[in-house]
Amino acid sequence: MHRYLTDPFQEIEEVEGGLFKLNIGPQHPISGQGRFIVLTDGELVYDIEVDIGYSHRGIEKILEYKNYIQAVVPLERMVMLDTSNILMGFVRAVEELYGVEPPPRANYIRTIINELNRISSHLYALGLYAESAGWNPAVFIWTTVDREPILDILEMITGARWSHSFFIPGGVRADLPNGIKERILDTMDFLERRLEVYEDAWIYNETFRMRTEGVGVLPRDKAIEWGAAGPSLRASGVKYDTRLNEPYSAYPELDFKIVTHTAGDAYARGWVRFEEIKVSIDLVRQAIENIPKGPVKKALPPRPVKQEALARAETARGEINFYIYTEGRDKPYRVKISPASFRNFFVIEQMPKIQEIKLADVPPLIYSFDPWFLDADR
Amino acid sequence: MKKKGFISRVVTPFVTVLKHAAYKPVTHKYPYERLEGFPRTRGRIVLKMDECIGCGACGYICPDFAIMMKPVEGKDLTYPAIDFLKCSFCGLCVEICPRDALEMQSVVELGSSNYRDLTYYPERMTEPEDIKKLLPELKYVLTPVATKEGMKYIRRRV
Amino acid sequence: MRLKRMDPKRLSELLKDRFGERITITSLEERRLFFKVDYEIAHDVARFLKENGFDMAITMGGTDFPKRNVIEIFYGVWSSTHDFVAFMKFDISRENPRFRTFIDIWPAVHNYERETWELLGVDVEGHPRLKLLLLPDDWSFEEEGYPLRKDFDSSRYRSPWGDET
Amino acid sequence: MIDWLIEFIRVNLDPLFKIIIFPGITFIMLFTIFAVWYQRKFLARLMLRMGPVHAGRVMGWLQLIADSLKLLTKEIIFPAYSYKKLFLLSAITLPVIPAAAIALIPFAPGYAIFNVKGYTGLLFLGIMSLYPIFIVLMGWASNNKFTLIGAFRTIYLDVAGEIPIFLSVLGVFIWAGTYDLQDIVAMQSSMWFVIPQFLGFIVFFISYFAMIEKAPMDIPEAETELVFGYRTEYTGALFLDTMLGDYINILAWSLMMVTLYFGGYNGPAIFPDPLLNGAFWILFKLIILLAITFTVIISYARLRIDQAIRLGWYYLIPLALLNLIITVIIKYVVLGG
Repeated sequence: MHRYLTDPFQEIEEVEGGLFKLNIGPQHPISGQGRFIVLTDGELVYDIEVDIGYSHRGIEKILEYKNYIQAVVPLERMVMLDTSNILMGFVRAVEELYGVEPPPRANYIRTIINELNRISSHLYALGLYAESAGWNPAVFIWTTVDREPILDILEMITGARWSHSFFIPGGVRADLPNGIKERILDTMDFLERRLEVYEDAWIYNETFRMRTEGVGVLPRDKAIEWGAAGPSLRASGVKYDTRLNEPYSAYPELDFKIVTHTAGDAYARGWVRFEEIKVSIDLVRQAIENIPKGPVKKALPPRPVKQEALARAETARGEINFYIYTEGRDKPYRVKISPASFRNFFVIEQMPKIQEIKLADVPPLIYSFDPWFLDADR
Repeated sequence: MKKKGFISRVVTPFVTVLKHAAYKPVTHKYPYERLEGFPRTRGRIVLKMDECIGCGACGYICPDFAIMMKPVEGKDLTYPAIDFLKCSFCGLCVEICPRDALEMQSVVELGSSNYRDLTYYPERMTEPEDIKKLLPELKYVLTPVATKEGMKYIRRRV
Repeated sequence: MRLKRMDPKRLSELLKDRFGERITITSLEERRLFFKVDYEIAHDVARFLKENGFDMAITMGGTDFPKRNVIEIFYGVWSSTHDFVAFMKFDISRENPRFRTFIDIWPAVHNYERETWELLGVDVEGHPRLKLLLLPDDWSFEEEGYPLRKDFDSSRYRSPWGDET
Repeated sequence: MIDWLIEFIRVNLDPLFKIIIFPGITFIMLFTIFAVWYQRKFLARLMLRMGPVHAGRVMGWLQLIADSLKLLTKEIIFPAYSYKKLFLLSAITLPVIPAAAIALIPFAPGYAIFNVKGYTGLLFLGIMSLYPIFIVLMGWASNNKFTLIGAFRTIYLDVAGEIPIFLSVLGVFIWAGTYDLQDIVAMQSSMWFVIPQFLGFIVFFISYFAMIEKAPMDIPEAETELVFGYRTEYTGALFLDTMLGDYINILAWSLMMVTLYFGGYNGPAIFPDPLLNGAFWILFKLIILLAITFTVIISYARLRIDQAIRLGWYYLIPLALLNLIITVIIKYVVLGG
């Protein structure tokens, strides 16, 4: 026998039963550092293990040393695509602690920025999702290009394309600049036309549906039991969106409905995300038309009125919640962040237990949850 | 969900993709072309030394511990020195300054082969950054997409 | 089994009826119910919550209180029927921090309990996979300690770039 | 002067010219480089990008030369416990196979490297069917999980794509009544075979993507799950070699498609010289065909391997057989032989 076949130190790592352990990652399997260990016999997948923590920065610990305004900056580094939605949860928790309600104009500005962030994040996520189904990067580059006008608007309002650091407890840092309204409306029209192009090229593309329909079906009861978050939960038929179920900012005054899908497969998750872009475009239009006049920030009182608060907000990847415990100082005593991706990674790990998954299905399955390692690592 | 016919599910994607060949590329050749910033764009921080009262509020608020107050020869006060390696351009120092002595330029092209050069001492903080020096090959400055001209460009593209 | 929709106040009454003095309601809000229980009955309370429709665990963690010499463990559970959050807390001793896992009641807390184990040094009994999750693989609890404890020395982990300013 | 030179070369150095210049090694190499550059530029435009711009000033035409030089200067790494001889030899042999097949393609009346009459069409298919074997050897010799799975997938894909493509070519052979490629091209001077053999052409075109292993059938190298498939472990010059094999494979199959269905070198006489005229038309058709191929590459998602096999066996083979039946009926019953 050739040495190749007998050498005990050969490279191919076999575990019991002649299975392979394939590593997907840890260098940028999606965006950020993390690893999926896939147990396979060639094409059939028996187990997926998610190895997170490659970019754990200890944000929960860092926040214990920062006051509530400084905390905004490190906190945003959790998800660079979706910074203001992440911040929204924290800002809400602090406002609840101090018993402050932001002025109505600030609420509307927050809503506009949140929704623009959601659109840009969903566009990016959908581009990655298309690429995961084996697309050459055409769609990904289109979505990245079409995200650019949104980032420009955000830069005009906040001063940065992302990591805006724009929300502070008690309001926002600045008012809207002049002439922003027409630009936002123009960009929304532009995006709506581009979404039609995506529908033609991609959402209803036969090959894309072949690859994603029936992959990773997550039934409704399992989605709740395993704690799926955001579009992944809604694609399984759970009518839950923090924006409506726990209204915050200007959402209770705006008219919109939750996008749900009953199939619960990878295609449904992508489709929910795609339809949510349309809802967000509508929300931005409503908010910019109905924005009230007035101040945009309010000072916090010197002492918090409560000792603990749990605030939830809907990020692009799903619900984030902040539990803040304070002992009355200007710094929190303990901040517990439960991001959406952390929950979705657990769901991904469970998927091979209820469904037969092939190796080629693994990337679409993972990307359809739109998990973000930096989000889960904190 | 809309139902579409087999032909439009298979042939339409091909036609839609092919249409994009007629659109103009959006790439900017960066070292030769550069996007202009907006009035609010956060970038390099410039110090107005006459205005500064040396209160140290900027150093207190900085979430990245990037600002430290340093003495300057021939002056009684201490002035902020910024380590741009740590700075995250959040702009909190500019906002908190009681005398508006700090302001931000829309230049973020800071770089050096030695990380010590990125610590700007008060004397250097007062000189605004010159884009011509940072990018000697720069030929055009482009307007960003969200301006009026940019929106026209987008309309043409759709 | 169809459950009747209830609000946090109704749940607090139910809990009071069932567990009496061993449960303390700390805060009652429009969509929140914060309450504290003894560790001995925590699993019973959790099972009671699950039976009453609190099916989705949305957060779990712990807080270190060196002054009181306890570690407080908390579970936040959302209900798809009642649409509000019940927030259960219980204390465990700081010298010998251990509690039994809640995975059998809410599977979604799997990773949260792993995280609490490594970051707070709480031993979760009966957890199937107590493996390092967020911390680096070469992390040593003896030398470096548990990051979220209050006596953790975080000044050891400063920027490697030195401090020019 | 030029005429005289061409005449002189044609008369005196004919076989050598064919092998070394056109359509031999030089042409194949240059066209491969052009095809990669063309793909990058064309796909970039579809993605609203520019593609290479810097190297060579004008549209980045030197980019591929620069890339090749860079790859040539890199170290060749043999993976630990790999079967080194096979690792090296299979990669080196890979581009030779499709290049050998190109020798059978006529570029002008009576002008092919291997200028024989007879079973050239069958010979082409026979040579091309060797190609996947070397891919499997490459994947196996690398001793790596990803390459091994990539190699297995190549076998599956070969089963899915090769039978339909051979059956569709058989339709052309029956319609033309000959296996000879030169005769087939000559018969298309009045009508391209894509019209009578439309069904067969559809089958050929879809299976073509399985044979060149490009999206939507780039299953063996599936970037998202199998780093780079069977060529994951290849570096430097050997990587360049495998890429060369890949693009020569595309060239060979595209030339075959042009030859069988689009009339090969046939076209209105622009140049007086038949060789120049034939080469012009065949390249013109090839460039348009490549543009369509590249657009298809980015229009569709990659199929799963079981879906590709289902496509091949449930749809393409019955379609190809139907095409055969129709061809036989039309040729021998309707037209009476």
